[in-house]
Amino acid sequence: MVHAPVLIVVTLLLAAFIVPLLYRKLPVAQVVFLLGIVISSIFSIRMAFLVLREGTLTYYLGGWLPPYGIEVVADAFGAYASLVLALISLPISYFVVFAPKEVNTPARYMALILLLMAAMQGMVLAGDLFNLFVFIEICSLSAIAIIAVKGTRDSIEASFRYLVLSALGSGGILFAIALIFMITGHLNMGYVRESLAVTASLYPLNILTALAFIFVGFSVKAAIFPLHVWLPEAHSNAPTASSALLSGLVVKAYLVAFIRIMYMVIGTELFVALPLRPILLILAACAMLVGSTFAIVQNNIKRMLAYSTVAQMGYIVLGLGLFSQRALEGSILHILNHAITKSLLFLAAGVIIKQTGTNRLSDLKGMGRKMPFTFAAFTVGSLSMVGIPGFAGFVSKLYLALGALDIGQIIFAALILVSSLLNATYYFPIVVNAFFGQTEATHQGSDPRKSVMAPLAVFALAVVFMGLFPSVVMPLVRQAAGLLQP
Amino acid sequence: MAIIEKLSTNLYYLVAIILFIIGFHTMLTHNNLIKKIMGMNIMDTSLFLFFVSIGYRRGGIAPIIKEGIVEYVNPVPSALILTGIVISLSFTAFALGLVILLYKHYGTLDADKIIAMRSREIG
Amino acid sequence: MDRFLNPMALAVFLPLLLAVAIYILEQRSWRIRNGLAVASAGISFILLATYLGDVRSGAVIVLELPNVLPPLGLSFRLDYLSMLGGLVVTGVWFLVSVYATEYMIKEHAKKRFYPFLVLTLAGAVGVMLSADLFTFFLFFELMSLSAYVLVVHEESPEAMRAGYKYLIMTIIGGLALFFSIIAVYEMSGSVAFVPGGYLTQGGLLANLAFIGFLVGFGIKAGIVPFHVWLPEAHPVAPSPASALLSGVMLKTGVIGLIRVTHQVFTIDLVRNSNWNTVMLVFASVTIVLGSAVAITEDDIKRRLAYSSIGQMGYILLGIGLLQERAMVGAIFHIFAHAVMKSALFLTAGAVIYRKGKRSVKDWGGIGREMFPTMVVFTIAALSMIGIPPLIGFVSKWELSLGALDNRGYAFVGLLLLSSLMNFVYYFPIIQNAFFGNRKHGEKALNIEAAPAMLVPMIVLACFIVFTALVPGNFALDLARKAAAQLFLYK
Amino acid sequence: MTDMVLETVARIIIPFIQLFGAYVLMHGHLTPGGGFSGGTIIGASLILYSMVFRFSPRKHRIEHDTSLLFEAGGAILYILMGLLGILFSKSFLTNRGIFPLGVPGELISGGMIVVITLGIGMKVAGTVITLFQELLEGGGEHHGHN
Amino acid sequence: MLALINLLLLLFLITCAIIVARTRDLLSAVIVFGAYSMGMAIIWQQLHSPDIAITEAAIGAGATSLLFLAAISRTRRYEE
Repeated sequence: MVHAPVLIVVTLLLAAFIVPLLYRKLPVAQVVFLLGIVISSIFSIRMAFLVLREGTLTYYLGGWLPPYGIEVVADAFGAYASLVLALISLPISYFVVFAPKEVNTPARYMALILLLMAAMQGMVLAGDLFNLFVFIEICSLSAIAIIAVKGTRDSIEASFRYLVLSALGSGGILFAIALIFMITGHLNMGYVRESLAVTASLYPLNILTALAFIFVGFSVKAAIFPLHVWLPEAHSNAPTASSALLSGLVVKAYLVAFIRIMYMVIGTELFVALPLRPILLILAACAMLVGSTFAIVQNNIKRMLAYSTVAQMGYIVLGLGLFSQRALEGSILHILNHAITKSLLFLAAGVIIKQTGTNRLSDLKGMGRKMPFTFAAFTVGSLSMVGIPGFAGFVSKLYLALGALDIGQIIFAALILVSSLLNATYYFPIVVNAFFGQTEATHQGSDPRKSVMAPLAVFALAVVFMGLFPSVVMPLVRQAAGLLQP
Repeated sequence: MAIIEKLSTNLYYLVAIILFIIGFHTMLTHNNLIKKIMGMNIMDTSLFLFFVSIGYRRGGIAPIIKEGIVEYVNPVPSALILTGIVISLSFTAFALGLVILLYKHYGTLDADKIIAMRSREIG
Repeated sequence: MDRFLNPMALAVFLPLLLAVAIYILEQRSWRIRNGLAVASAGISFILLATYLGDVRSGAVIVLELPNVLPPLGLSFRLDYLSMLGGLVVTGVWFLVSVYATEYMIKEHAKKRFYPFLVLTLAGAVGVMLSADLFTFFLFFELMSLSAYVLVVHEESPEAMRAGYKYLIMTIIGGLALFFSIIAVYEMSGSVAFVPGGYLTQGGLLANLAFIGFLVGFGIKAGIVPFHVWLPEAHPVAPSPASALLSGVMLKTGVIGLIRVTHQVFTIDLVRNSNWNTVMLVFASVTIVLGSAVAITEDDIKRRLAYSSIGQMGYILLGIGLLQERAMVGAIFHIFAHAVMKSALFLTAGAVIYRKGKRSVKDWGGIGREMFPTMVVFTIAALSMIGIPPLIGFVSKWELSLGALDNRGYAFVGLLLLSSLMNFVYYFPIIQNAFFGNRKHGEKALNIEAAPAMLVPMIVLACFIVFTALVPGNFALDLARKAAAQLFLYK
Repeated sequence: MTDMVLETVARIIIPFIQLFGAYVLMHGHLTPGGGFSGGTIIGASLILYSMVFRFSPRKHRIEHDTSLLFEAGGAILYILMGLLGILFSKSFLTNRGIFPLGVPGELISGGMIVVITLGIGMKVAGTVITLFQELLEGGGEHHGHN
Repeated sequence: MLALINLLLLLFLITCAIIVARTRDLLSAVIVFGAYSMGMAIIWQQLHSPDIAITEAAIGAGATSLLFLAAISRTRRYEE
């Protein structure tokens, strides 16, 4: 029996409970923190290889078989998501330890991050709705907490708003789970799926209601278009590492859970029978346009990045709505690519804000000459966001656009282009103004020390690497997309 | 008549949904932040009630080992509710912590006033 | 690993590596930097030239890297067209780099200029040698975006404005190309350049794809009405960069159009869908408008930029005629215009460098003060006008013959009209330079350009004069063979 | 200010509450209840204690470190018990073959469920106390996860 | 008989919930909320879910109310 799927979560949890005990000995706590993330990541990577080689891994907690026992399922999709989480969390946790502190209670902050990571890993690996729900809730709570931990007034306000909406979302999801349980009598995903195949036609209204609640619940959590209202405030007022985690990973972990329920529990047949795909497509289109448009008018760098996240989530949802093999591959690949890119951008933005003391885009003119490496990293991220070939973002856009054409939706391929252009109109002026032009820099600032720059450099290299050699992850992505599309 | 019959058999569901609506409404429309949290609690408990009543319909006997009983109801949903209760406590506690901090910063618990103060500062 | 150690792969990837090397080494010494910058183009040129014999005898050298960026992958190929393109790019680049080492002494931010100069070279070489649309696109974007740094080098407000326009147009062009490429891939499952083309089916997607190509390549090539960035961006860049932008980078756009119309779409499809008519219309408008506006411009670099637009119209005309003879003219003009326009920009740069005079009205008497420079200018300008036996004449001759074969008498008229307009805006400059007078109260200053600037100009002038005279003219030979290959599968 | 009545009542009632809490906790595998409820009851009794005696001269509150230790210790205990399964080359959280299962219906039965329940109880009691004290005094952020 | 008790309990729940939502005195709201939780626990007991019921009694009625009280003591009792 391969223990990796459960050990990923357990290692993180164990570290999460040890770290707060060590709040008086911060260096030790930091070591434990990093150890937890690293060990869990090693398990995650190992699991990805195993899944690629041997197919889906299942793990029964305590040896109890479903439907009573708790099941952990690492299929290609889960393993891929887990791998993304692990790989992105490594540089971010390094940043948490070595970057200048933004929070007063670092041990608690690290414990929260560990808890968040554990919850996200659990969310993508859970094999039954019960554990899925529990991990969703833990994830929500710790995600809210790592915003509020900054302690500023704005961050508390943002996290309270997030909390209220998140609780509504949780309520919706729980209600949907109850409805599904009502129809099927099971919470284990495999059993639910089997049972639904038979019973769905008997209780169409219940299924419809459940779908609606799942949709709304996860829309809130994953910031899918009309319910993204909490995101800009929450992501822009969090500490730097939190912003990177939230924008890079958390919304995607929810989306992965959403995809799993929609495509692998409710089942593709039902999903296709209902007019959900057009809805997803329209929402995605709105997200891409509205998110980008709002991003253009922002003057706060982190808020701009947050609106850009809304737009980018639109890309992922677009692929889900298009539902051709290549579009799904694009979506799944974009989960990774956007995670890398947005983490890079948020870390760079955090460093910029820390070094210059301003978060206004209009104050950053000419700063590229004073902080060349930070802004170079930001430039790499921008190029990836706009979709310049050779950078990560391009590859997923390529797949999405091909996927759109596969099913004859030229309009959505064109939409990707328009959205790319919009991206360019808000990312490039920052880069251009930072490096070129005769305006003198109005603020002080310089590149931080090397240990702070290291995660940025890693992410920047990863963006370029993923832009040139996506074939590294493509086998897993292809398998995952194949799972979604029977 | 048929409606009433249907209602009486589904009484728990009906009450659960009424409570859900009350909670949801309180949470969304009430200005007082603590009230919002109470609404959240009512919403959560209503969902648990919904869940429990489903389990009641299907099962009939608590999953405790006794002589002579071979079949037990599925323990997973009750574990779910148990965890759900604890999670809702955590949410409540955390939200209250945030409320206290907000009160310290703004001196009010009124959501509209807080928004008004913020927009005045920004604008 | 073996695949990377053949000269062709080195020609493509060496500039990329050298750009990084320059960035690292320039902290040490500016000599190493300048040396490497010149060497990168020179080495590429020599590496490509080693294949010249093979290619002329009909060999096709291929390099494929399918693991990079699936599902499309990278691939490179040396055929007649890419040989000609590659040699033009690297040769002109080498000369301009030599020129730049002297010219840039006065400029600021040299540490930024050289790495990006070499990076742009890497893009341009990759574009010329690519064997499929996707590779083409990848290097095209690399070239366009690195060229942005060259465009805004001065960082004056005008430069920033022009640069912004350039950037946005580049991105729009890139997106249009992106769309067309995925459309092609969707229709055929391949994006390779195959002699004779492979897309035979018309329809909405094919039409959109062609529009995308026309927009994307048209923006780069400065075809009216996509030219708006060109007259802004070329003048504000430092003169070596202007020479490269006008002389080399514009050509990548038309090379792309040639490849697309002949090696992706079949000629029949182009003809049946009337896309050639569209191209001819654009070409005519471009020729007339470019030349006409050039007459009204006073700033020498702006005048040259508009002249470039007009000249690109010739090439588009040659493509649009869909006729082998005309294609020979178009391909040869790629070479000819690269040499002529680089020479013109370099001479203009030399004058601006020495005298600081951008307005052609102030050029009175310069021919006497900077005699060799102005001789080069004169030769290049005469070639532009189309005086035999200079190379400008050769391409016009071939184009006209091609047009006549198609009974396109109007186009011959157009070419003559354009020549006349060229005469109108070049001749007064020459006349004024040699026979005009200095402005009142200005002292004569007989400073010739430094040797590092003068030698490249003279080399270019030699090309202009002697290419057409030497028997077995390699450029014309390559152009003929390339055109023959393109029309082989008619 | 101290209140005689309150203190006396509390003195009498708190041990009973705690006993009940312990009962609920330890019989989690036999009767309704278990870690969550038992832990909450014990935690509530300690809150009652600290509320009633907050003005008395003696030490009136549970130290933050103590409750933190309980909180984290409980969870760690739980996880270690789970890891035991892997150590014995079975699956995580397995309950077979590590501790004697005992006779169903007796207190010492159910293998390591008792230990796990104890862990949960510790965790919950600690958390409830921490939450309450922080709400009253710190008003800060806490990770209210159980 | 049992059904009647259940019906009354359900009515009680709804009433409590409405009171919680309507009253402007937060302290009374908390107390009513405690009663609501207790009622809920009893209903769950009636629905043969004793372990959930006991948990709700301890956590919903006990701990949650305590936390609300603590929060109110730190802020204000009446709504504005």
